[in-house]
Amino acid sequence: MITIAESAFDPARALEAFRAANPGCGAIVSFVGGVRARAYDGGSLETLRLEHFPGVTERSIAAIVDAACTRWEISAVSIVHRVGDLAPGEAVVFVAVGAPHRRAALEAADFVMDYLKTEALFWKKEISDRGETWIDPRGDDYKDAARWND
Amino acid sequence: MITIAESAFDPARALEAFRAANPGCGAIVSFVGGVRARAYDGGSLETLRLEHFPGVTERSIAAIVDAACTRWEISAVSIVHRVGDLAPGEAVVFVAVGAPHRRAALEAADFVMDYLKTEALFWKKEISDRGETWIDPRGDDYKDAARWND
Amino acid sequence: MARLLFFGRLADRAGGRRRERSLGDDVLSVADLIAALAAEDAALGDALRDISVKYVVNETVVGVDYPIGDDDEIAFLPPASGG
Amino acid sequence: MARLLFFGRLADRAGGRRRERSLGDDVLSVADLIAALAAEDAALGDALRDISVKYVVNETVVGVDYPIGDDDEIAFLPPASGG
Repeated sequence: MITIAESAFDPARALEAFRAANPGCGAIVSFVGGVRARAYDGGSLETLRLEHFPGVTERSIAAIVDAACTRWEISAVSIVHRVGDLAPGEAVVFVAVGAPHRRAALEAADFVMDYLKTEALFWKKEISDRGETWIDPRGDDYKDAARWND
Repeated sequence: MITIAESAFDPARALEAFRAANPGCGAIVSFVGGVRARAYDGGSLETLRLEHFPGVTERSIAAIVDAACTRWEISAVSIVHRVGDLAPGEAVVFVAVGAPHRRAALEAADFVMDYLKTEALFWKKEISDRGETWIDPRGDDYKDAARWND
Repeated sequence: MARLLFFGRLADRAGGRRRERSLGDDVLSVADLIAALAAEDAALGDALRDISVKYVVNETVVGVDYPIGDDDEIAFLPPASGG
Repeated sequence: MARLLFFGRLADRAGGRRRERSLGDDVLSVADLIAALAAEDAALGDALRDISVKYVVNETVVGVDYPIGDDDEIAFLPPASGG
């Protein structure tokens, strides 16, 4: 399930819902990405502003999920991604992957997170006490995603 | 934090507590291991019975956490492990690792899970409709743990 | 009227996230549209021609020579960064 | 009286998870204790001598020659399997 959340969401509740919907999973790996207090410009972050392309963004995520489901024996994937104005400490993204065995769940979650960073259609701007900066994927993000091309 | 849970615990609440205790984490990776419905003997699982060695088991887990903290730049680790009689679907183990960056959190969680399987002092017996079986780590579990010896 | 969408830093550059524009007889492709926009705002033109920008017409990623008309939605996407 | 603890499958083999036992003058090490237990129950002796079994005296992992006495807690641990 893919959810674009326009306002703050609770990752713990997302995990609870995922477990309830997938009672048979032997292993669930989840990831929560949060807004950091420090901006890339070195200042103190006030707001992380995330925008997306409604419809197209959801499909870009669905393509990542489909790729993970083809590659690993996993039972379910759930992704919640925030948009709008976020404060430090708020959750940006929640990813849960359920599988019969932990290695598949773990690798698939890793893969999904790597591709969300580089392929999912979100754009983010940091607004700090020093100014505004659009955030591009870091070189490391591209390197992480490239690990899966073998 | 290391918790041995004598009765059923809620992984979502454990994640909630972890986030509340570690508000600065950019990345949190969590793992939930659940009791499967199918026993290794091919039968239908009725009870998974887990025992531990009070005091010594906690220290065996602490040693794993210490090793992870030495190896990766991580901010916090929380582990909840059930003992007693578990029914299918119940959570056996919860691991959460918080870090400034996702790769460290992910690798450390992977490491902790691998070592919990082979080094943490728990013993488990499956009671299915076909009988009782003590469960040893699988060959794959040892192989997974050995990946970290480089 | 064609609908133009600008995302991320391109919206800042274009001075807005959306625009309507009559393409006229000279604008037959994405490349033509960029040329027309560049004639009015050279910096925006350069930004839209950047190798990292994706063109999406009616929710499908296309090449720069893709044909467009006044019924189309043309979106300009800078590098995305989720998660 | 020494306290003997058996975990996992070894508890089933020993017919209980804990036992008290006066070690006497002949039992000076873990190896001696296993020999004494084996004299009463050969199958249990074999199980305790298995290469995969760990010996823990007063909560510290020790070798089979470790000295023990009547004040000690001696635990026998088969391969563990958490998670």
